[in-house]
Amino acid sequence: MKGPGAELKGSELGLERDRERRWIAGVIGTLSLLAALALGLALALSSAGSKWRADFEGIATIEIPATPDPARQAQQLRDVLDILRLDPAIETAQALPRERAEALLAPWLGAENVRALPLPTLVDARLKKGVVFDAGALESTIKTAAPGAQVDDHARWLGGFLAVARAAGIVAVVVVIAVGIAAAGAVGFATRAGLAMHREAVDILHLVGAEDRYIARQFARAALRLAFVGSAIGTGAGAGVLAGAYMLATATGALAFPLPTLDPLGWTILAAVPLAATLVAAISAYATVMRALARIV
Amino acid sequence: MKGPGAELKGSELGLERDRERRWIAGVIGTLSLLAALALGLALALSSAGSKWRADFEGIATIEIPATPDPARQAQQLRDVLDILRLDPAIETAQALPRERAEALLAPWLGAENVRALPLPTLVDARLKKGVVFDAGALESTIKTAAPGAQVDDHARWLGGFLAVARAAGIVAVVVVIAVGIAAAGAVGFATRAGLAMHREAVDILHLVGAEDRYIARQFARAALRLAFVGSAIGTGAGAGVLAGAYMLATATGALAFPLPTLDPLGWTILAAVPLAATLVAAISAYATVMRALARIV
Amino acid sequence: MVSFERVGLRYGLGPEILRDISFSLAPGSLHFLTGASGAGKSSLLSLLYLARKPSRGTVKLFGEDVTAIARRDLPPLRRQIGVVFQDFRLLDHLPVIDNVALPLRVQGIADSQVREHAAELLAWVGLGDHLNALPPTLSGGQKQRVAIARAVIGRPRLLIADEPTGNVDDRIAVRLMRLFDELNRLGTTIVIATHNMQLVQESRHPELRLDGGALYQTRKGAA
Amino acid sequence: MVSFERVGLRYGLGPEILRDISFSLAPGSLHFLTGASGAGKSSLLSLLYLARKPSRGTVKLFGEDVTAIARRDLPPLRRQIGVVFQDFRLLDHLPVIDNVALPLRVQGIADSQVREHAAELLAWVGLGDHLNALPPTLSGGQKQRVAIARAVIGRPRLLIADEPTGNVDDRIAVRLMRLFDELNRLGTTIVIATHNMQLVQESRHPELRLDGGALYQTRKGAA
Ligand SMILES: Nc1ncnc2c1ncn2[C@@H]1O[C@H](COP(=O)(O)OP(=O)(O)OP(=O)(O)O)[C@@H](O)[C@H]1O
Ligand SMILES: Nc1ncnc2c1ncn2[C@@H]1O[C@H](COP(=O)(O)OP(=O)(O)OP(=O)(O)O)[C@@H](O)[C@H]1O
Ligand SMILES: [Mg+2]
Ligand SMILES: [Mg+2]
Repeated sequence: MKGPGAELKGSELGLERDRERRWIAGVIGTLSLLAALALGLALALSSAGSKWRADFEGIATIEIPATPDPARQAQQLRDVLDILRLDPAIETAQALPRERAEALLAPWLGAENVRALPLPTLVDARLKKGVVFDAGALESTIKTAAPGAQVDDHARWLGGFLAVARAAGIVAVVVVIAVGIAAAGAVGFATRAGLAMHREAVDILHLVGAEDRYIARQFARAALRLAFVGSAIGTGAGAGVLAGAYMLATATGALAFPLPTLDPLGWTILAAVPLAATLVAAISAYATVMRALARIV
Repeated sequence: MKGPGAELKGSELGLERDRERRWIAGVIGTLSLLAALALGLALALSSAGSKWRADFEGIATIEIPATPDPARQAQQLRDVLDILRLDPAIETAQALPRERAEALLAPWLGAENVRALPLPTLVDARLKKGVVFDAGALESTIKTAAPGAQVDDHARWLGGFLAVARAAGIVAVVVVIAVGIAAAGAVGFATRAGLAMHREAVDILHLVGAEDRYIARQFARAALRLAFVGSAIGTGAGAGVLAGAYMLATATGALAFPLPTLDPLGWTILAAVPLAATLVAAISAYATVMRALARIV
Repeated sequence: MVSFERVGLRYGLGPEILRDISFSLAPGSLHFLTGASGAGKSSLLSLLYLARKPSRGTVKLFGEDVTAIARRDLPPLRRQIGVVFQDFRLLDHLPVIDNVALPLRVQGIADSQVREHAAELLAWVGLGDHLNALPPTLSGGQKQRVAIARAVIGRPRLLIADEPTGNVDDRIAVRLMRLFDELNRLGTTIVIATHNMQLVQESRHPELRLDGGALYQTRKGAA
Repeated sequence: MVSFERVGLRYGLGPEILRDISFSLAPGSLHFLTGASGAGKSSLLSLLYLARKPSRGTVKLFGEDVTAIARRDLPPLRRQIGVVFQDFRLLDHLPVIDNVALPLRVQGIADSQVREHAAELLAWVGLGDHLNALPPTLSGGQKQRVAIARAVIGRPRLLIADEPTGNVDDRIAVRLMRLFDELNRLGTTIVIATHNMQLVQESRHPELRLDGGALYQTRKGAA
C-alpha cells in the first residue's frame, strides 16, 4: 500500500498503470526508427552529393580512341592538348599516364599482353570557374584532330546523382511528415481508448469540479512519457543502424558514400526526432481529450 | 439496445468490444508479413538454386591464355581438346567461338582494334554424370600443353551460392520460429492485459460457476478473430510484395532469380502462415488464461 | 449443510477480521447475519460462497471440506450456491435478461430454455418490462432485483444475500422478504446479511450477530 | 438557491421519467427526497449536480440558469456542490485519503493542506485508521462514509446525498443524520434521497416525494 505523499501529482486517473496502452511506445519507436533512417539516408546522400560535386564538378575527361599506330595516337594527343589550351573555358589539361588504362585491362588479357596493346588515351581538363563550358562544341572541335574522340564533363551522371539525392531528400521529408501523422493518429486512437477505459473515473473528476484541461493534461503527460521512451529507443536504434552501416561501408571500402557521422547538423536533426515525436504525442493526446470531452455534457 | 438473441454465444466478457486490444491484429499482421517475406525469399533462393545447379552443375570451363602468336594458341587449343577427350570424367568439350571474347572487350578497345588482338580461348566441357571430376588434377595436366591455362568447374561459386541459399533457408526457418514466439508472446501479453481489464467480469463468471476453460475459450476466440484478420492481411501484403518483386524482376530482366510464383508448394507454405498464426494466437491465449486463472482462488 | 469450525480470516498482514468462528446451518434454514458496518459480514459470506478461503479453520459445505478442495471441483459446488452481492456485480454490457441467464449459460444450457426462464424470473421481481435494458440504465433498486433474479435462477441449494434490501423502500423490502421466505419453504437454505433490524425483528427466523470478530447466535429459533 | 420550472426528463426515446416538475429550495434548507424504487430520485438528483440537462424546462442553481450555461462554466459551479452517490463512485486505485482530497486537488490546491484536511474529515466519519486503504478493501458502509467525506471536503453550498444510509446500520445512520444536520446548521443546503422512512419521519425536515413522474411536497415545514 502506498504511504501518503507517495503518489505522483496528477495521477488521479492512474493512466501510468495501464499496460494495455504501452504498445503505443512500440508504435512510436518503430515510427521514430523509420524517421531516423529516412533522415539519415537523406543526409548521407546530400553529404555524399556535396563531396562528389566538389570532386567532379569542374573536370572534363577527353578520350582519344586507340589506334594500332602509336605515333599517330601521340600526334592526336598533342593536337588535342593544343586545342584544349586555347579553349577559354579550360584552366589546365593533362593526359593520364598509360598505366591507368593498362591496369584496367590487365586482368582480362594478362599484364604482359596489355603492355603491347594499343590503348585509348585519357585527358583530364580542369575547367575555369564561372565560365560556361560547352562539351558538345569542344567535342566537335577535337574530333577534327582526333576522329572518334569523346568529351565527358560528368554533368550527366553527376546531375543524375544529384537529382537522386534531391529526390531522396524529398522522400525523407515526406516520410517524416507521414510518420508524424501516423504517430499523431496512433496516439489519438490510444487516447480515445484510454478515455473509454477510464470513462467512469473521468466522470468522477468532472463531477467533483475538474476542468477539461485538467483531465487532458493527465492524458498528455501519459502519452508524453510513453512517446519519449519509445522514440528515444527507436531513434537510438536508427542511429545505431546508420553508424553500423557507416562502419561496414568504411571497413569494406565498398561504398563511396561518406555517411554524415560527423556532420553536427545531421546529428542535431536526428536528435530532434524523439523530441518532435514526444511533442506530437503530447499535443495529439491533449487535443484528442479536449475534443472528446467537448462532446459530452 | 440489442434485442433478445441478438448477441453472440459466449460473449459474456464482451471481449470483442475492446478496441484497446486491436493493436494485436497489427502486431500479428506485421509478424505475418515478416514470416511471409522470409519464407518467400527462402523459397525463391531455393528454387533459383535448383535452376542454377541444373544450368551449371556438370560444366567446366577451361581458359587458355592469350598469346601474341595465333598459331601457337591454336595448337594449344587442339592439345587441350585432345587431353579433354581422353579424360574419363568428361563427356564432350567444345571451344567457344572467338566472338564471345571479342564482344567482351569491344567497348574498351573498339570493335575494330579487338579483331586484331590476341585473346584467350575458352573451352566448355560437359562432365559425365556420376563420375568424380578433379579440376585441380585436370588443370595440372592441361598446363603441360598450355602454360597458364585454368580450369573452372564453377563449383566454388555455385557451392557458395548454394551455401547462401541454404543459409537463407535456415534464416527463414529461424525467422518463422522467432515470429511465432513473438506472436505467442504478444498474444500472451494482450491476454493478460485483457484479463486485468475484465478481472471483475471474470470473477463474476467464476462465482456463478463457470469453469476456467469456459473463460479461456472466450479469450481464445477473441485472439483467434484478431489474429486471423491481422495475419490474413499481413500475409496478403507479403504475397503482394513478393509478386510485385517478381513482376519487377521479370519486367526489367535485372534479376536472374526465378521467384516461386508458380511453385504450388511455395504458395501452400505461404497460405499456411495465417492459419499457423491464428492457431498460435488461440493456443497462446487459451494457455495464458488457464495459467493465470490457476493462480487465483 | 454449512458448518464452520474455528474459522479465522485476515486480509494480508492485517488483524483477524473473523476469529474462531464455529457454527452450522441446518438444511432448509433461514438466518440473518447482522453486525455493525465493518464487522465482517461480507467477509464471512465470501467464505460461504467460495470467493476466498479462511486463514485457518475448516469450512464444510454440503458435507465437503471446501478448504481442501481442488480448484477444478469448485464450479459444480458454486452452481449450487446463489449470491446477491452488496454491490450487485452485474455485467454492464449485457442486457438484464442475459445477466440473469448467466449462471445457466456457463453450464452450457441451451439459450432458448434459459431466456424463457430468465424472463419469467424478471417478471416475478417486477422487471418484466426491462428485459433488454442495460444495467447502467437501471435505478439502484432495479439492479438489486436483477441481482436477486440471477441468484435464484439456478435453483441453488444455498442462497446468500448481502444487504438485499439496502437500496429498496420498505414496501419492496417486505416483498423481497416474502420472496425469500417462499424460496426457503421450497427447501433453499438462506443466509441474509442486513442492517435492517426491523426486518430481523419482524421475522421468525434466527439471527447470527458478528461483533469484534466473534459470532453470537441470538434467538435460537424456528429453523 | 435551487429552482426547477416545469422540468421534464426522458432517457433517449423512452417515456418521461420526470414530468413537469417545479419546486424551489431555500438556502440553508434540508429536504428529503423519497419515492419508490425507479421513481426517478437519482435522476432528479443528477439534474441537481449537473450530470445531465433536463429534456425540457429550466433548472436554476445559485441564481444561474444551468440549462443555458456554457460547458466551461460548469466546473466552478460543480465545486460548490458536494455529492454522495448511491454507488459511491470512488477511484479504486487511489488510497482513501486521496479519494477524499480529490475535489480540492482538481482545483490545484497544494497537497500538504489538502491531505491534512482530508485526514481530519476521515477521522470525523470514523475512518481515521483507514487513511491509506484502497476502496476495494473497504466494507460497504466504510465506502459510503468515504464518499460522504469527499462530498463535504470542498465546503459545498449545496450537498446532495443519494441513499447515504443504505449500507449502514441504524446507529451509524443516526450518526450520519446528525452530521448532515450539523452541516445544515452551518448553512449548507442539503437534499437527501432515501428509502428510510423512519429517518424521514423522525426528522423535522420537509419531504419531497416523487410518484408517477410528479413531485409532491409533503409536510411543508421547518426549512
Ligand atoms: N479485500 C480486503 N482487503 C483488506 N481488508 C478488507 C478487504 N475486505 C474487507 N476488508 C476489511 O475487513 C473488515 C470487514 O469488512 P466487511 O466488508 O466484511 O464488513 P461488513 O460487515 O460487510 O460491513 P458493511 O456492513 O459496511 O458492509 C473491514 O474493516 C474492511 O476494511
Ligand atoms: N441512464 C439511463 N438510461 C435509461 N434509463 C434510465 C437511466 N437511468 C435511469 N433510468 C430509468 O429511469 C427510471 C428512474 O431511475 P432512477 O435511478 O432515477 O430511480 P430511483 O428513484 O433512484 O430508484 P432507486 O430507489 O431504485 O435508486 C428507472 O426506470 C430507470 O430504469
Ligand atoms: Mg458488507
Ligand atoms: Mg436511485
